[in-house]
Amino acid sequence: MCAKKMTYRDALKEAISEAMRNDSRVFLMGEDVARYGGTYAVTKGLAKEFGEDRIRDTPLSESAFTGAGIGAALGGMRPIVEIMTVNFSLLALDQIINNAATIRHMSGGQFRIPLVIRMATGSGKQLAAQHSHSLEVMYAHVPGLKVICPATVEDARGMLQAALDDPNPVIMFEHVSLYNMSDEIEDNTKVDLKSAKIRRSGEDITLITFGGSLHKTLQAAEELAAQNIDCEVLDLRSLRPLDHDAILASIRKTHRAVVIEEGWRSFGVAAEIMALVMEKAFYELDAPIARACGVEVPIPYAKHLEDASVPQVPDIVAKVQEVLNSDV
Amino acid sequence: MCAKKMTYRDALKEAISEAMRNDSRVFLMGEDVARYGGTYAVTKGLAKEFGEDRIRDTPLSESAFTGAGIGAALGGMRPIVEIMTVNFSLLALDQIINNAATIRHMSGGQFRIPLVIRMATGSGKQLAAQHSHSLEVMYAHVPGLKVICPATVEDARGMLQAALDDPNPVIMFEHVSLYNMSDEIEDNTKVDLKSAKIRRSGEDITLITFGGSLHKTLQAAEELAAQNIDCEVLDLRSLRPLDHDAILASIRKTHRAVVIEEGWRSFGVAAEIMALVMEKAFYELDAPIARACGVEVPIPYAKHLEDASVPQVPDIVAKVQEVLNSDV
Amino acid sequence: MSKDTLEKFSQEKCLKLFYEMLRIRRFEEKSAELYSAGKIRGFLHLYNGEEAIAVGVMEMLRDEDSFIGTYREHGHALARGVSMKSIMAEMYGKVEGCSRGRGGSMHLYDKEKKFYGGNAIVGGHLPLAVGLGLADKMQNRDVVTACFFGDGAVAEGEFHESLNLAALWKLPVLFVCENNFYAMGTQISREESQVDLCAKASSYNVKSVAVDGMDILSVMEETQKAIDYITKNESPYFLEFQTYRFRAHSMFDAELYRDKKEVEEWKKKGPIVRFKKLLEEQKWLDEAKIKEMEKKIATEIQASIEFAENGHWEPISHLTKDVYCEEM
Amino acid sequence: MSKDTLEKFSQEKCLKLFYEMLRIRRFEEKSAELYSAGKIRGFLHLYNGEEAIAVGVMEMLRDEDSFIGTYREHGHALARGVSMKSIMAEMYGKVEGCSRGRGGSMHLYDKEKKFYGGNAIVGGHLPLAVGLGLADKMQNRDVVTACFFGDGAVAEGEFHESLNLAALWKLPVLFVCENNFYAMGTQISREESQVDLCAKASSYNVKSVAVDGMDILSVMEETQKAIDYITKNESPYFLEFQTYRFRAHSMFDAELYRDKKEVEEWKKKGPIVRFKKLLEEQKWLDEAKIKEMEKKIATEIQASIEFAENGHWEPISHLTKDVYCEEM
Ligand SMILES: Cc1ncc(C[n+]2csc(CCOP(=O)(O)OP(=O)(O)O)c2C)c(N)n1
Ligand SMILES: Cc1ncc(C[n+]2csc(CCOP(=O)(O)OP(=O)(O)O)c2C)c(N)n1
Ligand SMILES: [Mg+2]
Ligand SMILES: [Mg+2]
Repeated sequence: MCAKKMTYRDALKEAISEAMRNDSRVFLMGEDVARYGGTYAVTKGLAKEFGEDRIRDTPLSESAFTGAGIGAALGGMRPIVEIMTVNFSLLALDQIINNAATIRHMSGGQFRIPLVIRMATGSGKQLAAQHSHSLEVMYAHVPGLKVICPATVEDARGMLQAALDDPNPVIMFEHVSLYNMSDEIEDNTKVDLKSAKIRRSGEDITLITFGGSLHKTLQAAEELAAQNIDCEVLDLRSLRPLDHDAILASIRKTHRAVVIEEGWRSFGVAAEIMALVMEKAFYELDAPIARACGVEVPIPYAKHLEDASVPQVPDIVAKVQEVLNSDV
Repeated sequence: MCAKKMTYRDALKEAISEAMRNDSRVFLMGEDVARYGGTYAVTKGLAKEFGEDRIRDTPLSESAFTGAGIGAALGGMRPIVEIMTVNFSLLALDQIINNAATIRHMSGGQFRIPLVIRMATGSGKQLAAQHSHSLEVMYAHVPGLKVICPATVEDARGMLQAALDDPNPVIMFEHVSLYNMSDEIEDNTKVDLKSAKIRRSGEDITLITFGGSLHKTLQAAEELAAQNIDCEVLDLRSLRPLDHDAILASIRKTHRAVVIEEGWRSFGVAAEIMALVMEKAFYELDAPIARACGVEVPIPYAKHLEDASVPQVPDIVAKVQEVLNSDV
Repeated sequence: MSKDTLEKFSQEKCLKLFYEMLRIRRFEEKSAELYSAGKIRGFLHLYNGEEAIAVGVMEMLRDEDSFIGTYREHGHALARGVSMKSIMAEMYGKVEGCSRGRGGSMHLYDKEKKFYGGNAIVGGHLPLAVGLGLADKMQNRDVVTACFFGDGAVAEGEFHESLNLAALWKLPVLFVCENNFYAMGTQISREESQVDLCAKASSYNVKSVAVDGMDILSVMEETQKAIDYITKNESPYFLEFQTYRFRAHSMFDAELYRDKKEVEEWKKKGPIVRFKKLLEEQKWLDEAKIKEMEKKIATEIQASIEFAENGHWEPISHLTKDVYCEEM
Repeated sequence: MSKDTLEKFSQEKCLKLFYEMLRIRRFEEKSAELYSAGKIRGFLHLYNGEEAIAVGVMEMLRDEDSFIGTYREHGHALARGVSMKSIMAEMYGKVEGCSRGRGGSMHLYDKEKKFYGGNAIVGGHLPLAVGLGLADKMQNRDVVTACFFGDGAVAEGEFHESLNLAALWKLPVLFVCENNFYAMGTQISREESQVDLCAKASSYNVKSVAVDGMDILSVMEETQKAIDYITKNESPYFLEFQTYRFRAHSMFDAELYRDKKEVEEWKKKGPIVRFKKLLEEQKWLDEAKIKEMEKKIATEIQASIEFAENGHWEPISHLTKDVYCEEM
């Protein structure tokens, strides 16, 4: 095995190009993926290798090209659809929920829809309320879909590979803050689409998060370590299916938790984690689980307001301290 | 004060026609609301009184006519938009989330959007996976919207009246099983858009629900009463804002709860209630809160499978017994 | 409908076409009865009056061609050769149904017959047809995908996006608009600012032609031309078949929006009476032959009912089977 | 651009028009500088090359007329008379901005000026324009709503739905397509199967005309005709202004998709150089006058920068203000 350093962006690109080389049924389409090189440059250069048939620029018509991805999957292809950001994916939500997620079951299992839909998510670039939201939870709610949020370079490649090997529609969220992140990764690492992963082992409290918030959470854990608070950091990686076992195992170990996410607080991802733990490990808790989530506001442009809209390292630190102080 | 008996459908109609008589800015638009008489006959006859300008049939274009409702509200009207069912509302979700919910905040408070969007929701009519879902939670997640689910005849009229008096976009869900329900209601009852209501007072456990599930829950409470289990039934009525005080007050009284809803279990409404209680009243609980929710499946056509997809009276009864037996 | 055209086809072929139309008509009539008897539930949309389209188009499609349609799709399924038994069982909600009882009347599917479903989101299947066409094109298969939809669907954004995509990418998709002049209770002139639907299709540079959809011979001729054109030019094609639905939109429709006289006028132009007259003039058909056909059809329908009656309910334990596809 | 047309306008008016275009150009150039200096953040879409459209259309609109546009809207705001200071402050994210710093470059709003915003979901504001027109029509106001959008938006379903609605309901909406031949990196011929956008608009029975958008005199003439037509016929109108964006799509765009030569060719046809030449030939304009203008503009821009620099950050405690509207 040999390791190499690459960015999150390049890890995605590697997974895509590898799959395209190995399987002629794989192709990618979306707005400005070919000639422009991809809004976040993930597909830059790929049209040159694979041609504009397989790296296919689409018109601005999210509903139709996402639906065409579903149709192409029904027709035996293995499409990757790139939607620029989750905000625009609302235009395609009818296709994703009413078609991609239902056709297999509704037809009595006759069809399969091996489709990967990739989209950017999250805030941090001062793009304001129509470009900055984190709507992962809406997708996580829907049976028939798989929903993944790779947060590391290794997972960007590995989870996209696994998604391309999966016979179901997989929605993949790429937090905009991650594309430039780089890391050394091994060749031939395999990731599945259902296992959460402990990113830092600890004894005092579990910090549960995913996607763009992982790195802030790890940083908070570092700061807390300096205060002799030993955090375990659990990266969910997949929201659907949700890795119940991993969550419960960590709770049984630390007996306390904070959930961190960028999405709006009410009816968000954190609520499900808290509900799950209440159902399955209530008596293991030494304190109520707390959540550090997005403020319930359309994310504003101004930097200080944008920053205040989503949990930052000090917010996470403060929440952890609060939970530890609330111990009975 | 004088009481009269009417159906949920007629209660809605009364609220609409009253508002239209009192305020020339109120109008209603949607598919087949005028000549056809409304898919669920709510607007039947109204075009005759108010004309087809104010009871306005629209083409099949959910996104544009919902957006036109937002625009008309910006332009000083007080539109009611009827979307046949929540399933089709996905086509309009971009307008609702990216425009209706954001414009006021994003413009620094310059504009108001006094708009009511009504839609049918829920299962029970064997309409299968593209017509039966309960997606209320997706709307409840979004700041900038108000989300209401009247479950009684009185609330159908009163909450619609209150919604029409509200300067914000209000999404109103009408469960398909309720339209034919009839009840005696007083004149001039006032309802707000933020208070939950105790539908049955009890000591042993709180059953928290809303919309179409209220009546099943009340029935379960009756059955449980026969077993000497005294249930309090709390009807949330509004999902956004969520009446934290009412929920917590009831928990402080009974110390146990089950949440009942038709929507899919994971990342659903129940999870938020459980998270809230964990945060605010953890030490009040004598047992973990349980949830009886929709099974995670696109709802099938066959009656027995459809029935099995959403919580029924026996499921609620069983959940309550389970919670009571799990007491420490 | 002229004798000249008739002579292009053999007597045998013509009798078969007549038989197929009659078979659909009788099947629909029986379905209505069974609905009233409570055997079929949910939404039921009948095809009476429009039979020439399904029969004519299916006659010209080749086995390798795919098709996809709406909730008003019994006729298409029957004409394609989906077994009547499996359709009836589906409407009964039995596991022997062509969608295992999960879809019901609106969601017939048959992978073997390349039938990608009855879809119940108006316009929602057009992107799927584009995707099926894309898959065929990318895999160099000589296949046409026929996509059936109503006049109402033309107003939806997905029509616009799909026609543009199909034309832009030169995909082998046959768009078949069944223009019965009403979308539920909305007459086409109250739905479309431009009622010439071919003018609409032309604005995407899609070749289009309006055809008398009550004349099965024209339906076949024009379909053949369309398939030839698609195959030769690798381009989509738009067929507008003008027709009329003789019955209410669904079993819930009181038909307040149209005149009984209008319906009666159209019935005189019905596809079955007109073809019958022509065949009788040609001395290819007589009462005895019709009687024989009626008998055969009645027997088949009866057998399908027995099959459905004797069918089984899917065990509730299988409810969540096929939400996901387990193996690749 | 001819002398004949020129003579319909006074020298004073023409110099004002020239001044306005120059003012926008200089403002955009400065914005680019400020972006590089990190003063402006997020997405910044410049209007260089397209100035004749905003200036020409705004010149013809009356004070009571409304307008709405895209993220590329600085020019429209300036031409309408939104204060440059408040625009600059907005891009700085200051509370003195026209959207209190919450919108940034993409979301300028000004209720006083009847400016319903910069919208950043491509096509998403067309339904709003329809609704504004509907409100005006229903309230018998003699108002036109101008809706600006790009060629890319034409591919979105909301274009289709909105044009149909506006035409069907005969609404006073002026659809202004700023066809700069590119949607980000996608050339119009790779976005639209029919590149004649007027043919598209006509397919809704909307009167439409294509205009040289680099010729401010034509822009004004055709806009006046359009407004007259809308007012007289109570019908929408579609203006396609052919233009070109001289700069990259946004500050992130490496312009891989077009030739530098193409850009240079278009620059020669720019609205400012051409009008300058004409005015000089007419002896209405000379270098001295231009110098004077430049000075005045520079002073205004400088003042706007100072205003923005001296502006304030909205207190974080106000973050959630105006998510909802409190009073009616
Ligand atoms: C997106 C969506 N909106 C509304 C409906 C409700 N609906 C079902 S059929 C129908 C009319 C469709 O008319 P048309 O396309 O002409 O088909 P037809 O029924 O006449 O065959 C409507 C409004 C729906 N199923 N989907
Ligand atoms: C629904 C949606 N999809 C994609 C985008 C990303 N995007 C922003 S501008 C743009 C190009 C729009 O081109 P056009 O409409 O021609 O306007 P122009 O930028 O040329 O003025 C794209 C793809 C978006 N903002 N909204
Ligand atoms: Mg129709
Ligand atoms: Mg453009």
